Parts: sequence; C-alpha cells; structure tokens
Amino acid sequence: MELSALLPILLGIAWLLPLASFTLIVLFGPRMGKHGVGASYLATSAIAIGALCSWFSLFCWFGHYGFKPAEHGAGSQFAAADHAEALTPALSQGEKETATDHESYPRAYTNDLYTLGQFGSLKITISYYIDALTVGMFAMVTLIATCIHFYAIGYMHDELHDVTDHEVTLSDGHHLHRPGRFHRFFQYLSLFCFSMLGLVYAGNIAMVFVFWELVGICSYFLIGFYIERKSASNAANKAFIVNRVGDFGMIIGLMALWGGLGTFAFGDVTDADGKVERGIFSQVRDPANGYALAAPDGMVRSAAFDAVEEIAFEHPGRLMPGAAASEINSRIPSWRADHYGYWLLVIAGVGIFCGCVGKSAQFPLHVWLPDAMEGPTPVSALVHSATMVAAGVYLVGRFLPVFAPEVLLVIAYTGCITLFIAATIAITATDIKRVLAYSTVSQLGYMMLALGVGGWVAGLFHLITHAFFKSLLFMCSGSVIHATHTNEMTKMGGLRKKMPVTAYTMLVGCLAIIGAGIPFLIGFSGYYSKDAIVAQALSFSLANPLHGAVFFYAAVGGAAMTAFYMFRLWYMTFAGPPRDHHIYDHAHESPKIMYRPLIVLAVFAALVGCTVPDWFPALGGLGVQNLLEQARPAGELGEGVLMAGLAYPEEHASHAHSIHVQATVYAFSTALGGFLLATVFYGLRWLNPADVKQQFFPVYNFLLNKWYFDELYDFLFVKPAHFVAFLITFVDRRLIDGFIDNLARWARKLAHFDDLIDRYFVDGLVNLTAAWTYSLGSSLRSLQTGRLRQYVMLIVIGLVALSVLINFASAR
Amino acid sequence: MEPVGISHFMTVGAIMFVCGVVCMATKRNALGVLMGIELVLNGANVNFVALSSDFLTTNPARGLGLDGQFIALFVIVLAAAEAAVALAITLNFYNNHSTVDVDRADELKG
Amino acid sequence: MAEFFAQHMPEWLAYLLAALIHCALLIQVVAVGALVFIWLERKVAGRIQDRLGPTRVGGKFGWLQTLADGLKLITKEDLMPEGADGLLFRLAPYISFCASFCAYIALPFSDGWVAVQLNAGVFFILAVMGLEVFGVILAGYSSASKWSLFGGMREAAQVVSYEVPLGMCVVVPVLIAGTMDLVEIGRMQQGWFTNWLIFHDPFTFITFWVYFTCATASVNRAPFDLAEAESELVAGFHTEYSGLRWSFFFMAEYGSMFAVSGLAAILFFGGWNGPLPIADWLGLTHANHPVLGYLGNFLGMLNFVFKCCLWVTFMIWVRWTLPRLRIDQVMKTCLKYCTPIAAVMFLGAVAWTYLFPGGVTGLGTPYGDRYLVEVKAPAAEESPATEQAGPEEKTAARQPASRQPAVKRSAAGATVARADHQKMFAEGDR
Amino acid sequence: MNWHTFFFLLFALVACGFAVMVVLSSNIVRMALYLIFSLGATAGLFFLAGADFVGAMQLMIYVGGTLVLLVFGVMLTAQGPFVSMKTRGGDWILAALLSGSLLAFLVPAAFSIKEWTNAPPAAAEEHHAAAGRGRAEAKVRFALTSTPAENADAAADESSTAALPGMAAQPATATRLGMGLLGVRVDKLEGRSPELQRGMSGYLLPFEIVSVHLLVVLVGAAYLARSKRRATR
Repeated sequence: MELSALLPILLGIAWLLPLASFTLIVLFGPRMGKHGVGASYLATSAIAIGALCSWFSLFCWFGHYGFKPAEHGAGSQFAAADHAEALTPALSQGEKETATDHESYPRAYTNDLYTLGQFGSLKITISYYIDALTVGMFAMVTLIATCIHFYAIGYMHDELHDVTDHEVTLSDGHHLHRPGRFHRFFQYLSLFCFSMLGLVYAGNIAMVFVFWELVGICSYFLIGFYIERKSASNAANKAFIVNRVGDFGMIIGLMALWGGLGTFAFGDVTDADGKVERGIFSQVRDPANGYALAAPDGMVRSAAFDAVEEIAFEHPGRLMPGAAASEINSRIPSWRADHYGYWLLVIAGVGIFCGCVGKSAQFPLHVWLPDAMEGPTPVSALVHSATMVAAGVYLVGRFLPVFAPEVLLVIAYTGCITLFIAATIAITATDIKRVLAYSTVSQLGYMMLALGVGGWVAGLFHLITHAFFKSLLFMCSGSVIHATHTNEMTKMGGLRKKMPVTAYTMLVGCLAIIGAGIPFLIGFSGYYSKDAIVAQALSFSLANPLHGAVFFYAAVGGAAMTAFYMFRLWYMTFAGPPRDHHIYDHAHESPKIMYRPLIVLAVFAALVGCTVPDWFPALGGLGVQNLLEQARPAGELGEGVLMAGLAYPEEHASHAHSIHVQATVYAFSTALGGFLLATVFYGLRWLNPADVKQQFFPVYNFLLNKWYFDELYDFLFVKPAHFVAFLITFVDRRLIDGFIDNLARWARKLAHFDDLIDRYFVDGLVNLTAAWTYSLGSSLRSLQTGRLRQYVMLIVIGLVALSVLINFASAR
Repeated sequence: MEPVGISHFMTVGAIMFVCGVVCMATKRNALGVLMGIELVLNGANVNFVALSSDFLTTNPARGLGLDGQFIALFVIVLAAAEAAVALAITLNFYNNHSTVDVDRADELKG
Repeated sequence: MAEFFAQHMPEWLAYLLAALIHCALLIQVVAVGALVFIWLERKVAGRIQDRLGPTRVGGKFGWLQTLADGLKLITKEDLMPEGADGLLFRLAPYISFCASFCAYIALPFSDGWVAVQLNAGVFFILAVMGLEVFGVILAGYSSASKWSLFGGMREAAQVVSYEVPLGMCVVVPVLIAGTMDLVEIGRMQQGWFTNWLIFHDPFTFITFWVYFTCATASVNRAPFDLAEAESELVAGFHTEYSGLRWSFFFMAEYGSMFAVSGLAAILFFGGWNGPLPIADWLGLTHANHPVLGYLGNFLGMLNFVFKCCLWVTFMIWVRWTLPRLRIDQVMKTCLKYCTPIAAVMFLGAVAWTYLFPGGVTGLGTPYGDRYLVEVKAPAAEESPATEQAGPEEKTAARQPASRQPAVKRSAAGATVARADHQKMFAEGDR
Repeated sequence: MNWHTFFFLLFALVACGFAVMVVLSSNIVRMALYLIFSLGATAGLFFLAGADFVGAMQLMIYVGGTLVLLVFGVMLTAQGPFVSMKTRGGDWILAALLSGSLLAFLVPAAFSIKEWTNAPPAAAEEHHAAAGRGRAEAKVRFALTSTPAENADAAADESSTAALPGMAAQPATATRLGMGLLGVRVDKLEGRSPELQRGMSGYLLPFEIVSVHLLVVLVGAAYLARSKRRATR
C-alpha cells in the first residue's frame, strides 16, 4: 500500500477509535461491567490500538524515508529550499510520487477527507496534513495516553464505588457522598484523545480550531472532574475563560488568514477535477519565489484597498472589469515592495500565537495551568503537561512558515518571560503538583523561546522529550499522592524506601528534565533538547546581540532553576528522614498497573532524546531530531521587515561546533549548579531553607504569591467586571423590572375586563349552541330504535331512492 | 333466453340479493338475518363471477377478468369470518338474553 | 363415449346417455363396494374377535351375507317418529349418500378414467365430502330425539374441525405436484414406486399418516365415531332410522371410506401406477395401440382398487382395534396434534421442495419441477404436448435447459387448459 | 337450448327458488336447508361461468364450512319458540314493496348493457370473427377423444378449429388464481387484451390481510363464544 494511502488510514483509525470509545461510554458507560469498570478497558484498548497504528505508521515512515533527513546540498543557504522545492510540487499534486528523483519525495501528505460545506470560496473540510511531525506527535501522544490510561485504571479505582469526598463539606456538616464516576473519567479521556489526535491530524486551520476548542472543553471537564469541590469548579472555569481570551486572538488570526488567503488548508489540495487549491503555506512562501516569506497577493490587495478602489473608479463599469483586475494585479508587486499586507501577516501570526499563549499557558495567560492541577493526576499528566498544553507549541511549530520575524520575536519574548516567571514560582511552591505545573509552564516557555529564536527542531524536540518526562513526573507525583493522600511536600520525605519504583522512575524524570548527561557523550533526553535550545539561543544572540542576550541568559538561568526546583522536589519527597510519620507509615508502593506505565515512560524519558550514531549498523540516525528534521518547513526565516536588523540564523548554524560546545557547557554547568544547590539545601540539609526565606522575605512572599498575578487579574478584570455587573443588575431590577411590573398590572386589569366579556358574551353564545344541539339530539334520539330490521329496511329504502335518483339523472 | 349472458347471471344475482335483503328485513331470528346476509353476499358473488367470465359477454375485454374471481374468493373467505363472528355474537346474545329475537336486542335504542 | 353416441343420435341424447352410463358405473363402485366392505368388515371383525364372522350365506365365506341383509332392510318398515320434521327426516339419508357419491365424479380410477377431469379435483372431492355432514346433522335434528341431536351436533363439530387438518394435509402433495388435478397428480407418479409422493420426502411420509387419521375422523369411522356412539347415544344420529334409509347412511359411510382411501392412493401412493412400471414393460400404452392402452388402464384400475381396498381394510382393522375416543379427546387430537403437525409438514414440504428441487435420493424421478414451465403468452396456444407426451419427452422437458422462464407458472395450468367446467358432463373414458 | 343453457336454467332456478323459500319459510332449520341448496346451486352457476376454483371454494368453504357452522348455531338455539318466529304482516307488505322496487331497478340494470346479454351481433360473419377472439359460441360442443393421440391432435388444432371456443379462451383458473394470490398475475400475460395487460398487480397483500383477519376472527369468535360460567366458578 502506498504510504500516501496508508498513513491517513492508520492515523485516522488512531484518531477515530477514541471517538468510538467515547460514544460507547457515553451511551452505555454505567452499564459496562460492575460500576462501569468496562469503560476503562474500552477506552484503554481504543487508545492502545491507536498507539499500535501510530507506531506502525511511524515505522512505515522510517521505512520509506529512512532515519535521517534528506541530504542537504553542500551547506548552501538554499539547501532547505532545495528539498522543499521538491516538497511543494509533490504537495500540490496530492500524493504523486516520483521515485526517480531522490529529492522529490513528498514530505507531507494532505488531502480532503470530507467537505462539510462550501460557502462561496470558504470551504470547510475535514482534511489531513501528515508529515514527520504529525507522525511523531501521533506516536508520542498515543503512547503517553496509553500509559496514562493504564495508570488511570489504578489511580481512579476509588471511583468504582461510592465516594465520600472529604474536601467537600455540605451545608449540613457532612462530607459529600456521591456515586463513583469511573466511566465518566474514561469517557472524558477518550474524548480528549480523539480531540488531541484530531488537532494533530488536522489539515486545515479551521479543523485545528475545532479540535482546539474540543481539547479545551475536555480540559474543562477533566479539571472539573471533582465538580463538587469549589476549587475544582473554579479552576475549570478559570481554565476555560482564560483560554477564551487566547482563542479570541486566534479567531482574529484565522480571519486575517482567511481574508487574505481565502483558504484554511495548510498544504495545497488537489480536488477531484485536478484543480489545485493553494494552501496557506505555499501562498505565504511561494515555491516559485524560493520559499521566501512574502505577503500573499490577497493580503496585499486588502491592505492596499485605497489604491484598489481608486483603480476601480478609474475603470467605469460594474463589478471590477477585467481591465481593472489586471491593472491591480500588475501593481501588486510594487505594493508588496512597499510592505503592503505585511502587517496583516503579522496580525495573523500574532493572533494565532494568542491562541497558543492561552492553550500553552504562556505569560500573561499562564495563570490557569497551576490551578488546573485540581483535576485528577492522570489528567495533569496527560492533558496539562504532555499533550494539550503542548498543542500550542505544536501549532506554533506548524505555523512557523507563516510567522513573520517580528511575530517570532514576540513569541520568543513571551516564552522567555514565561520561562523565567514560572521557574521562579516553582522554586517556592510546596504543593508537589504545583511545582510540576510551574515547571511545565516554564518548559513550555522554553519551547516557545526555542521556536521564537528560530529553533524549529529544538522547540519541537523539547516538546516531545518534555512530554515523556513531564508525564512521567506527574504520574510519579500522582503515585506519591496516591500513597500519602496529600500534595504538600512539607509533609513528605524519605518515601523512596517505601516506594522505590516511584522514587527511581521519578529520579529518571528529574534527571531528564534538568538535562543530565555526560557532556558531549550521552545524556538523558532533556540533555539533548535543552542543549539544542540553548545552542539556538546562543546562535540567535550572535546574530542579534540586543534581544539574543536576554534569551540566552534566560535559557541558561532557567536551566539552573529547573535543576534546583526539580531536585528540591525529589529530595523533599523521597530523601532524608520523613517529616510526617503518620503519612510515612501509611505510605505504600502503588499497584502494578500504576507503576508499570511509570517504568515504560521512564525508559522513554531516558532514551527518547538520543540519536543513534551514524556508525551504528542499520539504525544509524534513528532519533526524534532527525525525524523532526524531515518535517522542517521550507525556506529561511528571513529578516525583520518592520524591525530592521532582526535576523534569524539558520538552525543548522547552531550545530556548528563552537556554538554547540559553548551551549553545552553553559547549560550543563548551570544545571549542575542548580542541582548542587538543591542537594545542599534539601538533600544533605546542610543549609536551612528557612534562613534564606527570612532573609529574602519580600522576594519569597512575592514568589509564593505567584508574582501576585491572580491578585492583579482580580483587580484589573474581575473586580471591574463585578462592578459593571452590579450596575447592570441595578438597572435591570429597578428600571426595567419596574416598567414591566407596571405593564403587567395594566395587563391584569385589561384581562379582568376581557374575562367579563368572555364569560357572559362568548360563553353565553357557546352554551346556547350547546343547548340547542342537546335538545336537537334528544329529539333525534328516538329515531334510533335499535331495531335491526328497521335499519335494514331503511338501508334498502335508501338504496332504492339512490337508484331512482341515478336513473333520473342518467335519463336526463 | 339464448345465449346465456352476464345479464342472466346478474338477474339470478339480483334475485338472490333481494331475497337476502328481504330475509334480513323480515326475519326476527338472528340466524335468519345471518342467512339473509349470506344470500346478499352470494348475490354479489354471482355478479362478480359472471363479470369475470370470458364467454358470457360479447366483449370479454371489458370484463373484470380474473379480478372478479379474486374478489369473489375474498368475499367467500370474509363471509366465513363474518359468519363465525356473527354466530359467536348470536350465541353470546342467546346466553345473556335466552332469545335470538333481534327485536329484543334494542337496549341501546335512543 | 358421448362422441361415439353422437354419431348415431341427437347430441343431447348422446350426452345424457353418456352421463347416465357414468353414473351407473360409479354407483356400482359405491353399491358393490359397500356390499363387499360390509362383508369384509364383519369377517375382519370376527377374526379380530376370534370368531368366524358370517359363514353361511353364499357358500363357505358367507360373501352373500350383505346382500341378504340388504334384502332384509328393504323389506323392513319405514318408520318415522311422530315429532320428526318429515321433510328433513326423509331427505337426510339422500343428502348424505349424494354427497358421498358426488365425490366419485372427480376420482380417477385409472389414467383418464374419470367422470370429469376437474382442474381442482382434490378440492372438489374434499368439498363434496364435506357436504356429507349435512345429512348427518339434518338426520340428527329432524329425528326429534335427543340422542340423534347429540349425535348430529358432535358430527358437526367434529367434521368442521377435522376439515382443517385434512385440507392442510391434502395441500402437501398438491404443493409438490403443482396441480390439483388428480389425473395429473397420478400421472406424475408413474414409473417405479420411488416416484410415489409418500416417498418424496419425510414430510409427505408423515403427512400421509396425519391425513389418514383425519380422513378416518371425517368419515366418522372408529375411533372417531362419536356421532353414532352406541354406548352413549344408542345409535347416534341414525337412532330413529330403519330400513332402506338407514342403509343409505351406511352406503354413504362405506362410499366415503372408499373415496378418502382413493384420494390417499392418488395423492400419496401413485394412484393407478403399480410399484413397478409393469404396464410400460409389457408395452401396454396408448402409444402402441389404443387397445393395449386400454388394457394398461384396466391394469391401473385394478391397482387403484387394490390400494383403496387396502386402506379400507386398514380402517376396518383400526376400528376393531382401538377404543372410541371421548369428544374432548377427539377435538384435542384435531386441534392440538393434527393441525399443528399438518402445518409443520406443510412448511417442511415447502422448504424441502425449495431446497431440493431435484429430489435428494436419486431414486425417484424429480417431478416437483413439473410446474416450472414457461408461460406461453396466449392461453389458446398452450399446447398440451407436455401433458400428452410420452415419458421420454417429459424427461426432456424437465431438463435444466427448459428451466429458465422469467415468469413461471403451473404446467397444470397449461395442461388443464382444456379441462373445463363443461367437461363435468363430458366423457373422460378413452 | 343447449346444455349450457339448460344447466344454467336448472341451477338458476334452484338457486333463486330456494332463496325465495328461505325468505318465505318461517322454520329456521328449513331455512338453513334451503340456503344450503341455494348456495350449492350457486356453486353450480360458478362452474358454469367458468370459475371452477371459485365454485369449489364455494362448496368447500361456504357450503361445507360456513353453513355447517350456521346449522350448528341453528341447532344450538333451535328451542321451541325460536324454531319458527313468525313475521308480522306489516313487515311482509313493506318487504314485498321494497323488494319489488329493488328488483325493478336491478333487473333492467342487468339487461341495460348490450354486450352483457351475450346476444350475437347481427351479422353471421361477425359472429365467426368474434369466435376467433375467443368469444363463446352459443352452441357448445365438447372435446371428446377416445385416445390420447386423438386428444393431442384435437388439442393441437384447437386454436384453429376452436373446438371449444369458450373454454379455450378461458383456461382453468386454479393455478392462475393461486399465482395471483401470491402476487403474480400470470393471467395478465395471457393476452386477454392489451388494456388488461397493464399492470401486474396481484393480491398478495389482500391475501395476507385476509389470512391475518381470519386468525383474528378465529380468536375473537373463540373469545366471544367461550363459556363464561366456568370463569366465575
């Protein structure tokens, strides 16, 4: 089977199976086995089969394209464009494959599966866009989701029977007692998997948006899983509303894109009659123009609408005669040279990035993610660390060809700020899950930063490695919480003796996230991805000293902070003597079904970053980085138009030895510093953190209160909103209601009058009729004699009469 | 008289029909009424069958064809059903009133 | 025959004469049959009860005993009860007898030896035999005796009930043959005895026994002779009858026995065809010479009569073996056993003919496909060749090549195209 | 006067005569008997009209089933006063008037259409031409052969000589009725007239409905006639 036909089917199956599982659980969930336990099996098997399909398609991809990216032509600047040149014609021809030319392998498959509707030029379709990134994402998401499903079977077993929620106190003083919601949890998980995979599978931005919102609603459901808890429902609302803010920007971006380009599709889609509809990518970066970023014609035309109208007036006649159109077209290049339309492109990019900011919890919309930890831990592991929050990063990666350098700079700054703020907060947090949540935010900032400085592979590579180790960390923390029934690290300690598997898998996760490894030789997955980011930041700072230095130091400092808070976490939880003996005595290792996925994920977290060396037989070059390299968008990122002097270096430049070594040394040494600091404070307990706390009391408080973001937002947005609502309530209650009440009073009086008419006049008439009918009926009643024979006689008389009539009628 | 045609059959049918009607109208015995109904149905059947015949008319194409016989068959079958139910009703009536006089069955008169 | 007469005399006289000859011949069957069977019954009863039965009249076997009885009955006084409804009382035995006798009109004794080859022969026989019950009912009513009335009522209930399974049983061979023409059904079973419909499939085999039970019940033979249950009702419906009228009832009963046996023989046992096609081997066919054909037919008639007698004897045997059933048992037998079994057999036979249109054993010639013959548009052109063709041609006609008609219809419809209502008066003798 | 006419007259007379006697008789049992004769003769009329299957049905279901049932009912209720319930004179007069007027319309109506009287067209040529179309000849002859061979011969040239004109045009009906009840109108294929060939609508659905109807009636009748005393006991 052709790869072009196979991949959509395999990935489509992986995508749709969770939907089937969701539907079945919605319909029959409570009846699946005892207390709906079958729902978990259904959901797990659905995503497991999906994982098989995804991995199979990954193997197919490797089998077809090899492990390494396509050869680059002699390090030329246009090397990428070179192979991308082959890419886009292949795209435009759908799935044409010319095996003769090595360079012309299609790197992406896109096509419409089903047209939902066509409104003029607006075509809403279900389509797919599959390249190496898609395949890699599928493999990652389904694998982690499968592990988490298994894990959740164990973690959520409390929900199999009636639950008494000790965190909810009812008005009568009792704790809430409710039936278990086991099946519902898996129902949401399935829906989430479907949505997430659909988001990755999607071939157009409209479909992306739909699934974007779907993952949002799933997140909402899952955060609010313990809906009775005030904090949980608040957190769910917060997540949803904050995301709306970002999505608003995203809609603006979508509109700008569609208004300018007239399409939602990513790649060029060939429809049934061979007509090629050019997608966003090829319109923004025209293959004929060497994949250079340029404002497309549509954007230029709409930006220069003054001039367009002028030309239209000059050519009398209706509806833009051909002469006017050709005139306009002929002047488009000159307008473009004047940067008409470039702003539109920037707006589109920033708008789309807004959506990503919301979803990926970037500054200033990062506030929802820590609160989202109210959801069950498997949810945190799957949704709020590994997949959904990474969707924003994924989308930025996917749209990188569309982003102008200015947009990228915005992205980089956003990521940079996020990275720093989140890392600082994570240092002081004591809730184990919150630490991880801020860590997640911080790492997402890393990714954004990487993408913003042009490190396409670096950012997405970190996305994938982070997904593994962060989900691992979350699941380990879940295991700890499961064992201790508390989130507070201050009550833990020494748990590694009680739960070794959890402790050491978590250690693997910590090592992975801080990027531990033997420099220049081998390391955990984070070692590779973080190195790549730091290297790219360094490379960028060489090209743009002004911005670049900020980014580089943020990245390096972030590495140090990461190492510190992660090992702070690990030491506080697992090392040293126990702080709370009651909790310690009751702690126990989690069941097999929970710690086995941990082991699987630990293996992946450790190894996923490695690239098999080239000299290794058969598997040489196997690695995520090379896989992502195959999906790298064509064309250079270029230079800023609005901001002169903003230049983006090729990502390959960061592989240069000088940069690479420098970056590795920086990253490793800072991480080591952070690690040592944490060891001194928490592992060996040579220094007392409380002293430091007192010394830096204002800073500590500032960080403990999360930079007062929630208070700030409360003051800026929530309070004014409450005030406006109060005003509106006043108007509603006093003015409008009063008016309506008076109206009603009048209507009542009128109705009373009407009632009199009704009762005496209308009813009188009706009663009179009824009385007449009644008397008529009783007088006619005597005709009904009950004599059968009489009836027969009458029938016969009627028959004869009828015959007579007919006879006369026909005689006439 | 010769040749025999549909008209003759229909005359027979008419006579049976009228006899049946008179039977229904005059008999006080419920079963007599029932017999009258049977006669009426048979009179109709004679007509149907005659009209379905090919050689009782100079223009068979305008006849009913086999459809007439189909209808006759259905009439026969339904008459059987009707007789069964009518008999059951009559017996019930007889059980309850100890008579089969239809003139006595006038409890629902106005 | 009528044609032969018509050459010498006016047409109406010829047909009248032919009809009378038929009547005379058929009445012989009933009358002589009754004579023989009554004698047979007494002999069999005697043997079963370990006695000799009649021995004196007419030599060693007492075979003239019935005749002597008949003479006695004729000479008896014809009594009528005082409160009786005279007209009905007198009429009842004749109705019974006529109904029984009428059945013979459509009963073929040999290939073509039938008074009227009716298109719906099976149906006709069943219908007419059903009329016999009127005689019994009227006799029961008009006798002004409660025994008689009870007998008549029982008879009415029993006959009406048993007509249902009887009709369903008869439908099974009709379904396989695809025609209701008894002559056609008989012809289909020619050849070896494996061609007999009773051996067609397991369902017909069972159907036959159900048919036989129901037939026994519908002719009021023991163990179903509730209408004349001596031990309860004195003599049932004919309590008040005497003399010749009484003997008419008996003639009717034996006539009916013979008729249902004949029907059984035709529907299930190959009719006039012997177990082996001896007549064919001897060349006794019309194809060779009319006279030879006549001889063959005569042989067939002997076959047929032998089979009928066999089943009548069987009925007699049953009568003297089994005790009489109670009325509720009778109804139960009918409604709870015979009817469902017959229904299942019917469905089974349908399924069988559908699944094995060519038969399964290979022993018998498959004849179920006889009714799968192509329609020929105008009815007048329907050649009776199929019907009249020799066995070889029939086989040829059954070849698969001829089985491709778009619309299928009964060959019976084709073959009996000429067997018209007018033939009721026609000579069937060849 | 031929046999057909003769038998028609015979059956018609029996049917009508006994029908009238049903009306005139006041004894319910006699009425039943007369009804039997009347309906039996009607069956004969059906045979004469070429509807042999319907005739057999009439005998079997009507006479053999329905009327037995009726007689059964008569005998169940035929106690003293109900055997003969006299009709009042006024009723008779009224009934006679009505029946007379009804007949006065029906009989002329029966003869109102020329072709129904089956009278041959005036010219003899037309008479023969009509015979070719399958019209019944007034004179009915019988196909009588003594051997199958002759029979075959006679049948072979049946269409040309029209030895049995009426019958040839109207073949036996049982199979075609059966097929029609199963929904296949083979009779319409037989070229009666192009007008009639239009449509192949059969009677499968009515047949099924009637079957179910009969079942319902069976159950209903059993329910109505069941012994209620037993239930209270």
